[in-house]
Amino acid sequence: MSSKIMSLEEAAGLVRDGDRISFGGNVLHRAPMAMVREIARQRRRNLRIIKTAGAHDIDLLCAAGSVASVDAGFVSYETEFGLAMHYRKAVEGGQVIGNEHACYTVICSLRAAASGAPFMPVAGLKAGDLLQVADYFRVIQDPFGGEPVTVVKAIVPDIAVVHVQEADDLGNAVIHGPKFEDALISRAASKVIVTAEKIVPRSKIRMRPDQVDIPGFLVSAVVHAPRGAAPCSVEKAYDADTKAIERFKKLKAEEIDIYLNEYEMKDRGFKVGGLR
Amino acid sequence: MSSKIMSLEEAAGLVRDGDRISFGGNVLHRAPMAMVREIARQRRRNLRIIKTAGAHDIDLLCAAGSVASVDAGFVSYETEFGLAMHYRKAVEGGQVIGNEHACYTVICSLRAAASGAPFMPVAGLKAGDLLQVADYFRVIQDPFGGEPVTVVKAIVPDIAVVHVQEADDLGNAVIHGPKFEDALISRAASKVIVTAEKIVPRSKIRMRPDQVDIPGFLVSAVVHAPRGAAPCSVEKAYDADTKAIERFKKLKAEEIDIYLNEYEMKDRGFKVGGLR
Amino acid sequence: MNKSIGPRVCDIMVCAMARLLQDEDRVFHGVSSQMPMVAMALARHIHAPNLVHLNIPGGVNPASIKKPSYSSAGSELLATGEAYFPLEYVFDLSMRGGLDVAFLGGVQFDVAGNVNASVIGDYHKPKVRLPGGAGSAVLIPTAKRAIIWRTKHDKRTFVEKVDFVTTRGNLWKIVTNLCVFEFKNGSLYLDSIHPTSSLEEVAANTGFQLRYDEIRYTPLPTEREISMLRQIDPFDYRAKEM
Amino acid sequence: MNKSIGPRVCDIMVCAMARLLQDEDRVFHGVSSQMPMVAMALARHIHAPNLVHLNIPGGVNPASIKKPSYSSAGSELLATGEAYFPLEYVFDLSMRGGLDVAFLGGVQFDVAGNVNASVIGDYHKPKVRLPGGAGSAVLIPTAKRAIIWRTKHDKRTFVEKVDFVTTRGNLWKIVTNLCVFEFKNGSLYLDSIHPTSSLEEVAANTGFQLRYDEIRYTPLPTEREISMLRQIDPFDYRAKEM
Repeated sequence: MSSKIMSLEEAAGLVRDGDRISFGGNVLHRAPMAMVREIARQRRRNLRIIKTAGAHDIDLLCAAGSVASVDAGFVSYETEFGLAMHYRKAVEGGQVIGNEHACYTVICSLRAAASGAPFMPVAGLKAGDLLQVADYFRVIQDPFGGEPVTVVKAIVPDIAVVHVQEADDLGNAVIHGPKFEDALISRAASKVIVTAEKIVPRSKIRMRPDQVDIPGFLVSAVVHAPRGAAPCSVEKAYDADTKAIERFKKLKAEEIDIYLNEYEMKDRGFKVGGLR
Repeated sequence: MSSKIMSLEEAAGLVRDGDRISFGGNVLHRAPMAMVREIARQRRRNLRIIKTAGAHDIDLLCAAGSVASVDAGFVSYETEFGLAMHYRKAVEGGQVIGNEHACYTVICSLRAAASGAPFMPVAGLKAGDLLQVADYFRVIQDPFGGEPVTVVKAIVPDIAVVHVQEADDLGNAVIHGPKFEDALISRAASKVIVTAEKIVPRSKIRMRPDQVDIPGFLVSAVVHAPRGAAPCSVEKAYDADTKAIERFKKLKAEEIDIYLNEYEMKDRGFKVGGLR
Repeated sequence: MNKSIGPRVCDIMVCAMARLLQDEDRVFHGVSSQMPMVAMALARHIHAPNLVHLNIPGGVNPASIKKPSYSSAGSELLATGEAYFPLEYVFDLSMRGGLDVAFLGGVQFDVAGNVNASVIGDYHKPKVRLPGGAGSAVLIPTAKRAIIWRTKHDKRTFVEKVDFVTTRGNLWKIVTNLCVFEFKNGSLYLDSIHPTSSLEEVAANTGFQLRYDEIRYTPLPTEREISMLRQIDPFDYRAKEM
Repeated sequence: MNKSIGPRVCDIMVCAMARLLQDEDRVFHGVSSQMPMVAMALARHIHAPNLVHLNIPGGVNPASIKKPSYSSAGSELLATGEAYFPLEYVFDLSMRGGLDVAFLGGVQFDVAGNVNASVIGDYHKPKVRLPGGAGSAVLIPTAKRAIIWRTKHDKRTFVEKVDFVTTRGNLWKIVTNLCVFEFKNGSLYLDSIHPTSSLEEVAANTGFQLRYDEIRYTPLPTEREISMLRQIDPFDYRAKEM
């Protein structure tokens, strides 16, 4: 079986302008930031982002002007870092459509996609203005005679990007610690890019196949990306880099390139086959 | 926090006549046979069984006259043991209703239950007589304008019984090897009984919380049941006892008590607090 | 308690939240939720040993909440937990009626119990885009008791009518830096005033007419609670939002 | 191949099934499915190294299928696999159009491509209750190519009209102990006759008029295939159903 290892730049090339794209991780944890930065450096446009709860990933891509819409339950840094101001301004300025979801309705949209269904029931979404303003929700009759139920439309991401601790060259990926919705988005999306702290031998993965969270056959590209979630955290590898986040948060949108350039060497490392 | 350890007899007492009951495992693997036998010994009646693919568990309870209906995708032993003749005769004789499902529609029914939804879309169920004869399927319109889609009605088991390799006294349960639909049924059911090859200290479970397949807070009773799946197999513990299965298969319904009695001492062991 | 310092509002809030929790309750808190996280740990240590603590990383009943300083979704919650029960299953649990209490945020609340976490102004052309309701839109209708906490009690937050109804439902209590509201009979009622505040202050900072049956004060933290808080939250994350 | 023994039908069947599989196909087999299991392993070893082998215990691409003698759902499939992809996700995969081939059973098949695995006689009062369709009702409509195998080719199995339509859909081939059928243009066509059988035998054991474009014979297993079969299936599980 042939290796799916690619450079970060090549893998980012799988992302097309206008793609629906879903990122793994949750808020400041295990977001695939190296790939997010590379997508911004490659000036991808009109991306439609899907994530239950995002922060730096969505904020950065909004700052870079790469985003058309965001479907999310929550977009904000955690308490001490405050709001995702680039996202906020982009929505308020009309450049980005902020589709309000509950985190769970994002999950249900992805479950629908993963199971090939056009929609998914959301038992708890019973009231509120969302049912009026959002065209991805509908209230339908229960054909078995119960109460009407809200359903949410499937969202099939064109591409999912997930950052993990370990993967082999086939894409079999192991997540340590909280897995969030990463496995779900890998099943919902048409293509999957795995970025990994460490590329491990296939034989190591075969020692504990039951520990694999994303099977390689779903994966299109594997990128060796040490510190690939920084400045977000990765369980057992590194904690969030609060100084880098604070520095980013002070940047204006027009200064984002400075930030992207700072990370460029670290993110891209040496080419495949070379040292890192 | 208080222990949920019970004897097999006590735990079987949680099962009521007429209950919807779902068993873990798949065909000849990790079926909770000690509990199944105890339910039969306690002469439970009119059980409505839900399982993707069952064999000895369903066959035995049909032989014992404990079953009103079976919702399953497949009920049969594997190739060399042939069909589940007690089940078959019970359905043919009209004592048991055999509700034909695809294994996946059982899964979808349970997913609906687990997520509090009245039904679940089943994208692949598009044709055939099942749509006419089975009142748990309906074809409905896609409110988002796509093709009509089949939905299956939720099934909420009153009780789920799952046999695992390890559990602590709180019910935190670890399955080694294939997990089948065990975790799903634990979330779909109103009550969960865990039977375990081994009761391990809470501290052992706390060393790898991410390995827990069923969290204790969902569990009502924990039973120490060494060889609790025999004559079915348990990964890393024992293989299927093909002789015992063959012997069972030769029994007539009226001889089932012999079989149940043979296992009684082994199944019940000594009481809680005593030796096993 | 050291009287020279006096009770801190964050301690009053956390203790008030903890006391709302009962033994065996299944309780969830989300992201940016240090105060509920500490309140749940406090309840488990004081009066609710069988409380089930659920959270985003999926750690059931974490033994420690000391590490994730900037986060209430850090991996310590799983690493020190007794089992893994990921977020999507927590939501499912609530959908099927199995979640007792959900702690949720929000930015605007009105007298009729509506919650806004989405936008100020028009939904499609918002004046202010808020972070979003996270779990609120599905948890407030389904958790048996939804508790909201808010450290900034002002007239922009407590309004006659919210700009946008993100959700409504089983709202039970709102714990603020000034008081506790209870939602009953279709309205927010003033339940208790923190001893650090006053009826006048609450009224002056609330954008709707206060309703109350009687004037009550939120009990102060006990010495046992304060000493337990110091133990389970030694780095004072409960004060982060203040 | 040892000519004195002659080709065995089970080997012809397994090799015919293996040759239907292409490199990179995602292929699923269920329970009581030793022949497809061996066919998939054979294909991976001979011409389809990137085939993705999926199964009920959830082991992706098991390195060995030697152990589970009585089962094609044994834990060895996971223990020697490269990843875990449980049954419910295999079904989901097919629902969303991501499964290339599904091997399925069935008891009755008709000329119009209908499959019955449910009942003989009336559904609500069956004369014979069959084991059930397992995955068929959702996989035959959704897998890109559904292959059925059946070791008992007789007139009760291949009928003009099935008693009950468990499912229909993307049925592609039916491999029996006598021949291979292809489903095309809405009908079952005789695709190839095993060299161990004959047109007369197939006709005599089929309950509908045979249709065929030309008389073809199923290729015999090659020496390489037979020697590979001995290696991957040393205990001859592929003969269990015969």
